[in-house]
Amino acid sequence: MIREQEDIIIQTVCRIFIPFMQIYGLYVLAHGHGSPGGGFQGGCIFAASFILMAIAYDLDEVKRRFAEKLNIFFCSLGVFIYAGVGWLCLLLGGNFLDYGKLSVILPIDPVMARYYGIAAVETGVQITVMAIMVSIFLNLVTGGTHEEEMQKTRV
Amino acid sequence: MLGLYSMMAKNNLMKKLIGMNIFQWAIILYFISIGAKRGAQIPIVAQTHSHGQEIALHATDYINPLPHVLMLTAIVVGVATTGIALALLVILYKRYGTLEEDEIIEALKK
Amino acid sequence: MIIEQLPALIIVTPLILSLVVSVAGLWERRLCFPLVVGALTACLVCAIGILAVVMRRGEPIHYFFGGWHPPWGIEYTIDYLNALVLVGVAVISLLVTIYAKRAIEREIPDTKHPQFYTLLLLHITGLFGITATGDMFNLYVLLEVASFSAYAIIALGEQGAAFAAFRYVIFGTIGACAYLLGTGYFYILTGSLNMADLTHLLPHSFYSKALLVGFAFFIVGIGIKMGIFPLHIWLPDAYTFAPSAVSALLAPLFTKVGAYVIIRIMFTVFDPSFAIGLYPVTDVLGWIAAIGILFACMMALAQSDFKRMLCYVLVAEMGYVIIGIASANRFGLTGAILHIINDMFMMACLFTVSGAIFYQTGTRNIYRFRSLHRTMPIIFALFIVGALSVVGIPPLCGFFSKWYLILGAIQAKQWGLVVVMLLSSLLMAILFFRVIEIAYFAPPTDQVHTPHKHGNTGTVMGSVPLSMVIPMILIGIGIVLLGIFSGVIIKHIIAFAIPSTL
Amino acid sequence: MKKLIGIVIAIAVLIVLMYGAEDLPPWADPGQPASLHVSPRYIERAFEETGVPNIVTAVLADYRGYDTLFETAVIFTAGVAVLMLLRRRLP
Repeated sequence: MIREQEDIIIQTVCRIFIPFMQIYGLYVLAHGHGSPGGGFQGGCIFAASFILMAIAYDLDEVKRRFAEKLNIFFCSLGVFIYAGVGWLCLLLGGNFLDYGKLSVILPIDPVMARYYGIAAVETGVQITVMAIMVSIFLNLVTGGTHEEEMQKTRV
Repeated sequence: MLGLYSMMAKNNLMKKLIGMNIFQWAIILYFISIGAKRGAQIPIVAQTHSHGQEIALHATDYINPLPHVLMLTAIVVGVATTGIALALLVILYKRYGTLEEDEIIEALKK
Repeated sequence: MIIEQLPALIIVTPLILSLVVSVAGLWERRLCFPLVVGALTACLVCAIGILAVVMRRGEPIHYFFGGWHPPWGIEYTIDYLNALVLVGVAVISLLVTIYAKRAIEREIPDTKHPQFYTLLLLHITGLFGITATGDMFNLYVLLEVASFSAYAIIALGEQGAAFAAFRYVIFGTIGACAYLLGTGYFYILTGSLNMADLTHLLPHSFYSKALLVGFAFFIVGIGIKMGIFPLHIWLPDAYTFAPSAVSALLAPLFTKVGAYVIIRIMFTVFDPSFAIGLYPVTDVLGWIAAIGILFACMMALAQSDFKRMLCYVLVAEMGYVIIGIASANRFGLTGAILHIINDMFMMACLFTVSGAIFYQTGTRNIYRFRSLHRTMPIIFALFIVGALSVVGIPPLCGFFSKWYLILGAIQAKQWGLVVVMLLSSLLMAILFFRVIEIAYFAPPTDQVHTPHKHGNTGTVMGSVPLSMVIPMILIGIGIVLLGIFSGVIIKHIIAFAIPSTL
Repeated sequence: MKKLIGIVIAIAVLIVLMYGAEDLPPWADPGQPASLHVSPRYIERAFEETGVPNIVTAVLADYRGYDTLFETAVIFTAGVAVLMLLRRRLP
């Protein structure tokens, strides 16, 4: 994180890597249905890309690309998507989280409605996990200030 | 057991936290071992294109998915615990400048 | 239709509102509090609705999440016992939250309010969930939701709170892991996680050693979470250093919900014959609880810090509940369930009083309470109500639950426990009369009587605002009413809450 | 002293675990109760009932979706907690 130690090679490699990591995170999410994977794993990979960015560049770079307010909003949004899908099912006359009832508004049969319901909630999980991981990381490494003041402790 | 021991006995709070994690992971491994079945494969249905002709699925062909599901949740819980504990440690370190338990207790008594 | 969905609504409403609060707090902090109160009011309505439905139908409500039937899906089973505890949790959490507003404004920095209220709501969500759920693993997850928010809001307190909270994290995690391990043993022996299903499956393996080990881990796990005697080490520290509103919320509710879980598992999931006939679990528990009560009373006598003293009283009260469970007959269990409800009110009353005194004078030292009753008469009147109720003076609710507990112990022929309970009541009387004496009869000294000049915290303390006093008065009235109507509650609710196997 | 207590408790728990392990079903036995009661239905019906070939995902997000909702809530709690404890000054 120290400015003098920044390395052109590391930065370039990371610049190439980070988009691939993010795509891979989305891939793991999308393929959670057919292979090992899912929201949590995908979210972690996605968050790792931001953490890599913070390590290779500096925190300002991350803050510039992923503002903190947005982060908090995403944290809530993910759980909200999950609970919201549950609510939707409830409003459509089923029990809470009864995705089969989504077929009432979607042009598909109940089994496929469950399929898409699972996809929706996994997306919610991914968003939350991603945002929370980034948030926890930023807070822990900076001790809450979100500023680069760690030079003193690193001898 | 190592984890439990270090949680009780270690003086350094960070080591206590590590012990706690060892303990948690031991339990997670225990759960996953419940799900094991001899001669079975991972719980992903192999023939995904079998909508037309129903291929009967036999429970003995696939390992038990339930412990895996439970442990996914437990792993997340473990991660969250570690996060909170680390946050508390950061606060403690900032306030007292140490992570040794007895030194903190000394500082508290003043 | 809405009635069918009540069990889901009571959990999901605070969950969703907590999300809304955390986002709303980003641009307008003052919105948070009304949202929280709104959510809790909705919960209270739901809880009362659930109780009414249960009482009208006379049978448990079953709610299947995702429409999957148990044991495949997760089921909520709400019978009289759950519904009663749900109502208790809802009432106390609403009142204490209203009380908490002003106390928090003083004790916690402004910028942290939105997150604080978010965690508060999540904690209450967890408590509701623990109470309502009918699935072992779901209980674990909800226990963790409740514990995490508890760790965090405890750590917000004064100096030393972070360390206390860290110890709480360590202990709480051991507890949760032990619970999880216990659940793992149940699962490996039966293949099911649903409580109702376990009831049918477990008797096949009652003689298995593994089941006994699982049960032991389970008791230890919940014991740590609820702070029964040998496992209570984290409790006094954590609750003493927590912000006063937080300890007023956690102390009455979290421990009681743990007690509820023990009742649920020991008498519903396990056949009583397991814990009584097959293994002497109840005897062991009873004696541990008895030692714990005496120990806690002694420790409480030794404290000069009011809140720490109350923490030890809390440990002793948990001992009473365990004794009720341990006598394992109808009287004892009636007493235990009644005591869970009563103790919510009594502890809420006492801890809010301690918070209010701290709010006004900035001290928690008992010896600085001299003649405080002149400056804060209502608060001390409430303190006396709470204290007498804990001691067990007849018109107040504490008496009735202790009465049933003693009856239960007599019926179980546990004379030692009876003696312990009587003795501890005496000790508690000494304990509280010491405080009452200082507050009412000790001559005032200048130094303490005018805390504005000598406030050792350096801040000017105002008098207790109305928004704190009114919930406290309501809690006090609740204590009296619970005492007067305890017969009605026992006859119409608790009599059906006790498992039929007893 | 503290180490002694730690060792004693650790050994006690170890003994208890060994005692309990005697009666556990054999490892990886397809006939153990854990594999017979609930999980066969997941394996046999999950695909046709949810259309998801990955049974773990199907159970995670559908059969036990409520658990997963609270799993997400747990991590949300942790995030908010860390934010509240450490963050000095919110935007």
